Amino acid sequence: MTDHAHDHHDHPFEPKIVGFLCNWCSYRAADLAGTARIKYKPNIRVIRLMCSGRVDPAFVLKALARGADGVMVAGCHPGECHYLVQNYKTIRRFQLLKHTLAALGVEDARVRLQWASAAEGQLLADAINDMVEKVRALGPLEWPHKWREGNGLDRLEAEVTAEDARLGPPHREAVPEEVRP
Amino acid sequence: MSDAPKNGRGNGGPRVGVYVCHCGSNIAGMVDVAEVARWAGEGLPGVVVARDYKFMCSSLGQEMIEEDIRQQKLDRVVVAACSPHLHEKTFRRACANAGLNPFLFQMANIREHVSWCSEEKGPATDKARATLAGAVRRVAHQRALEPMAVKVNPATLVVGGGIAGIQAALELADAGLPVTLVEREPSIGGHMAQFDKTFPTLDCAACILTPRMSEVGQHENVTLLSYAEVEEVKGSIGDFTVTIRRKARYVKEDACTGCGVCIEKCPQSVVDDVYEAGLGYRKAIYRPFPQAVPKYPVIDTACCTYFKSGKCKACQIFCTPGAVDFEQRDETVELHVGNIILATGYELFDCTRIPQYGYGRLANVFTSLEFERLCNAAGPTTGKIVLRDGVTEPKRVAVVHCVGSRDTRHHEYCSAVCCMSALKFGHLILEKTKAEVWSFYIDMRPLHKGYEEFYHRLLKEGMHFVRGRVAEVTDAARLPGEEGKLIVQYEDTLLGRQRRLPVDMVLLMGALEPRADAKANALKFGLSCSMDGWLTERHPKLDPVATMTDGVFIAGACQGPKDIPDSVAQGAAAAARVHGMISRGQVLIEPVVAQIDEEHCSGCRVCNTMCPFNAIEYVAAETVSRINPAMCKGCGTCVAACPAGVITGNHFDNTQVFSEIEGVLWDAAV
Amino acid sequence: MAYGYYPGCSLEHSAAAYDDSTRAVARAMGVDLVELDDWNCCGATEYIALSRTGAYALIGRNLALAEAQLAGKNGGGKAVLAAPCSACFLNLSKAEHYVESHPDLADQMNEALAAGGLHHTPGTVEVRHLVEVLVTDVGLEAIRARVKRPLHALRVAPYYGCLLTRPQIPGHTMDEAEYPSFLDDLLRALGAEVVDFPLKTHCCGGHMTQISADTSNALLHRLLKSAAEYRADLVATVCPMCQLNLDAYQSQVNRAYGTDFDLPILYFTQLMGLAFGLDAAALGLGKEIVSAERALAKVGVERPAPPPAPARPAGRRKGDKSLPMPRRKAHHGRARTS
Amino acid sequence: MHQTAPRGTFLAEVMEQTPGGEALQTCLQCGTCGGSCPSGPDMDHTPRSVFALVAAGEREAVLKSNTPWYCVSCYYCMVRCPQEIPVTDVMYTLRRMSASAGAHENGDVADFSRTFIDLVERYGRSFELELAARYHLTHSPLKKMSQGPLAIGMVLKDRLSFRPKRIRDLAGFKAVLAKAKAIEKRLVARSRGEGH
Repeated sequence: MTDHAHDHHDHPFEPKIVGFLCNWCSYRAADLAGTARIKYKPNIRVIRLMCSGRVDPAFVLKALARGADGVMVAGCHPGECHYLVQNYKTIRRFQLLKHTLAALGVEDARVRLQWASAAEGQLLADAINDMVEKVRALGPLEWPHKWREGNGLDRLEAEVTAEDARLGPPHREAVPEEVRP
Repeated sequence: MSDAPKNGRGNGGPRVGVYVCHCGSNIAGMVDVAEVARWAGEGLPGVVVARDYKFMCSSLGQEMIEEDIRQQKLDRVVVAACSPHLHEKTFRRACANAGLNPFLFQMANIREHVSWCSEEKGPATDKARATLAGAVRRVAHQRALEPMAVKVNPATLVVGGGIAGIQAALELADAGLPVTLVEREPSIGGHMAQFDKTFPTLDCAACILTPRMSEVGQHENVTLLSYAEVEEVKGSIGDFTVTIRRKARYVKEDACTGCGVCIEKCPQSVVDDVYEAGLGYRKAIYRPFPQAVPKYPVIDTACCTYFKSGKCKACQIFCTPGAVDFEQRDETVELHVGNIILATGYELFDCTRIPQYGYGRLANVFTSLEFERLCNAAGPTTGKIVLRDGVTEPKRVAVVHCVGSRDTRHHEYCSAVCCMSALKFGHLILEKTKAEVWSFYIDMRPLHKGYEEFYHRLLKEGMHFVRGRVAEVTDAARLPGEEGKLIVQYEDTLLGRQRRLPVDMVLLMGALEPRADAKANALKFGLSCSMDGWLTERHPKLDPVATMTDGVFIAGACQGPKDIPDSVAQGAAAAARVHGMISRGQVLIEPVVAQIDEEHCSGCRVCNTMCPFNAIEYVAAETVSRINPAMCKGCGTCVAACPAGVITGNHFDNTQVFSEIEGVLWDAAV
Repeated sequence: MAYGYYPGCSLEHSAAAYDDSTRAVARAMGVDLVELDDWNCCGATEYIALSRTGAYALIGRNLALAEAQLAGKNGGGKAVLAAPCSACFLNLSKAEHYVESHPDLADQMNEALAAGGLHHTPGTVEVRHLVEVLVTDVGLEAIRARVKRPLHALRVAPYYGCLLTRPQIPGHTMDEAEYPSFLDDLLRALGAEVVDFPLKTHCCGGHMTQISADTSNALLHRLLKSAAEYRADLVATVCPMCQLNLDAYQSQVNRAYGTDFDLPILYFTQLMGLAFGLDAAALGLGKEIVSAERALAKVGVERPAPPPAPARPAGRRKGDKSLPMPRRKAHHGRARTS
Repeated sequence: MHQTAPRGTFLAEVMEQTPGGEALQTCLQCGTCGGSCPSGPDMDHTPRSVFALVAAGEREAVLKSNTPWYCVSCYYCMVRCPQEIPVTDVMYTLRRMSASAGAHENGDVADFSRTFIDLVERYGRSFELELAARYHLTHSPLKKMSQGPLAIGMVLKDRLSFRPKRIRDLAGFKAVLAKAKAIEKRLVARSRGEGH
């Protein structure tokens, strides 16, 4: 394929960010940003999931391994999750993932958890712009090369999901503090 | 319309049709759609047809897809156009028409997420490519799914007995459908029952409300559970199981004749903070108001002498039918319904939160709700508009708008009804007293039919209007004529001058705000709230009474500030939606749910703890967990959590997401 | 713990009585006040009117000194700087808050401070008003316990002025901007009879006494009139500027309005000292222009404390037509902060 | 909040020179500030109308106005504004602009501020006697008469001292202020869109 987006060397570095957006709040926030003609950096490529709780750490690792320079996980604000409390699980899982990524030397700014209600198109757009610049400053991740040979990725996935399992069974949050009046 | 050359691939593998929409110039203006189509046709795996077209959602566009499915034997379809939230259904239907399972269709959002938010054509076109690539890679792995049909229980639960709930209940009951109406207070009627007149026509609230109330009370299809609250909601659309707690009345409903002797004889009177808005008194055994429905009184154990000291029993002694029963206990009722309508209403802003208006400190500062009681013929003053001393008639009254509304320190939103209530109050004061009335507003907003005319009427009746938000209300006299008065200090913004107005009475038009327990309540019913705490509708314009949870609808002020006409309209609308479900008899539930491969389930029960909908039950006998598809909402959290990786999220399984990731990163250096 | 003490210019001269009584009361309560060494003027409300950076540099110098001199004086906690003057208190605390929330301001401030070999790290100094330290840290219980000569029979108008409770800078523990009550409580703890002074947070005219007599007279007249109507024996202040304006310009107001107000204006610390039984001279009493002698003659006269306000009636009293007052709800915090 | 007012406009200038000033563009013109202001009656424009003038780009009218100078810093407007506009701080900004433009005609307050600042810059602390004397002599001798009895009263009560207190590190102090003034110049120029 002959495509300009391909070769970094004769073009300034344009970060590639994969965004996992939940169907109810953050994806609609992105829709709203569009409808309101709010402009933001084109570097994000959006994947729609039903809930940020669906984001398997393996998705993030996969994206980085396939050449993404950063990943944004976006969901409803805590307490406003369409599935009541699932984004609290996202928070827990995300903290764990951050932990693992840090161990792997992935800079903090490359993976970001962002809350955005369906009404917060501007907020999401700002967050995306902000993240793109931070990642641009960090330069390309070039993980693929790091993982080209060996089954590093699979090892990782196993590790993360195992740890994730070790978390549970977590106490059920009927009404999390954040929601209580 | 350009027809891209076929790349011959797709033999054996999936045969994908790709359709890139111009959406007039909405997409084509920023994305080189022809190029994207051409590129997809040549570059993307399995693509056998790739076209671009002005309006894919038009009937011609849809027919083009159906045509290709038949002619080209397509088994996958991708449309790159607007947000799936707009047209996913449209194109799924098109596929179904041509005999293709709708879940073999995928949409790429290149309008909201690409053309509309981009500034340069080059990068926009690249982004469109990536988005489309993701969809094409993904669609190859999508599997045919059949929606699940669920029978709809024709019974409906309406929560909240205000005017919106009453309307909804009666609409359904009159259609011959069974309704259960649950009300927290001892009587239905809600805020409207506290009002005197209603704007703009000024008909008496009671006159138009009480007939509806008694209709509810007598309707053969309505089961009224007053003085009761919903404890728990299980299940999903078509088949909810609701647990309701009926608080003890200490009065046997079957025995009580509603004669009211018990109330007369009760020696204990206390301030009534609910119905009389703290402005009047009631007995320890009481009925909120004479026309209450149901007519049975309740005993307020917090202030009943018997419950406090074990003495008295006056009510019981004088009750000839022997209906008073001090031994009564709360009981819980379990209910099976197909749909739920929430009409839980609002509460009034606590005006002490704005101390410069002196409410609670200065006796003659009243809230709008207090004033409704004050001029209500059935109220504590039998409708006489008087100061807190209960006798003096005011000579001048100030009406302060936007108390807690349009104030980023409290509620940023406009409460929508206050301007009209203020005008109504103005009219009542001018009609019943010789007082002057001064309204202090930021913007006068009489927005509906006949409202502006009502404003004009008040102008003619001599009500004074000042454009300026009141700065403070004080009793510190400064100028002659201020002694012993309340002084309203403000800027008349149309004069550009600071002024003071001595008055006898101040009315604070408090904001309408969500009930304190709104968020907790929303959780109970699987709904979400906006930042302010109002219940969130499915779509602000096109689906105002439905919610994100199928089978649960909202009506009235629980969704946002609303006046009576709007609340009634929503009550009726919600009823119509429910009626629709019921007459269809069954609903199709999106098969986007999780499934457990029981073969390999270790029964670790991590997933059980993940599900807030209790959709996953642990089958001890087989040491496996099982998902009830009717209760699963398809969030996929359990899928991501399963340590053994044996849970599949239909339509969002790992393979599908992984290949979409690969797709959107097609151009990344790997 | 030790508190940094920033007296401010007024307390050196015109409000020396405030300084004396403050030190005396602190000693009595075992509060360790360490005067900030080589502090400079906070710029009052004037400097900011000429140069923003200048004003921040001026204040920044004090913050830098405090940061350096108070390091470790408060265990692991922030250095605490206590100011008895409301204007100084606001200037210092507001600047600290602004440089903390506006990094560009902080940079400009430090760029200037560097010229004098100084530097201030935003967020290292907590600025608090003296009265707030006494009410919150020392506590009303301890104060009540220390009272030897209760101020029964003294009707005191608690005067907060503006800058103590406004603007509500995040982190200020002052209960409320419009109708606070902590000074009322403090005075009550001294046994005084506190009047519900409606203008308790209204303006004394600030620097207008120097600029437009008409404006300041009007503002002062309001306060004096209202305090007099509430039959206050004296007014308790927490700010040298308020004291100066109400005290020194009272005769001017009387001339302008043909009134004969004779209201002594005392610092709340002087009243504390009196209640503690400290020597009047040591509290700088007698330096007030409007003599407090007659009012203070009342002190020590034993007489039962005023009965508590009647609670909301449970039921209606016979033949009483009046409508119940609203129940005062517990105070909510602000709905949201931006 | 996002500052949208185009650079170079008077509004943008005022917003940029005020911490939190972006809120100014959200003014509802409700008049809460004008109603709350203790010296409102003496102002030629209420704060609200000043904001309208700022938004309308009426630079001269605003800088000539006595409004910013009559602000007594009571902060009532600031805690009451439903849009949380830092009104008092905006007034300070307008004072600076007015002073540097020498626009305000009835300069009492400006002069008072300057006298006060001269003293502070000379000694590091303010010095009431000289302040009063210098301000009233140099400025409006008439007022001095009315202040006379007051001064005497103050002296009798030993509340005016005749010797100024100096701070020790005057040199460093002055260096800081000199630097600050230089920075201020730079910032004002920038907010005016100069040097761009």
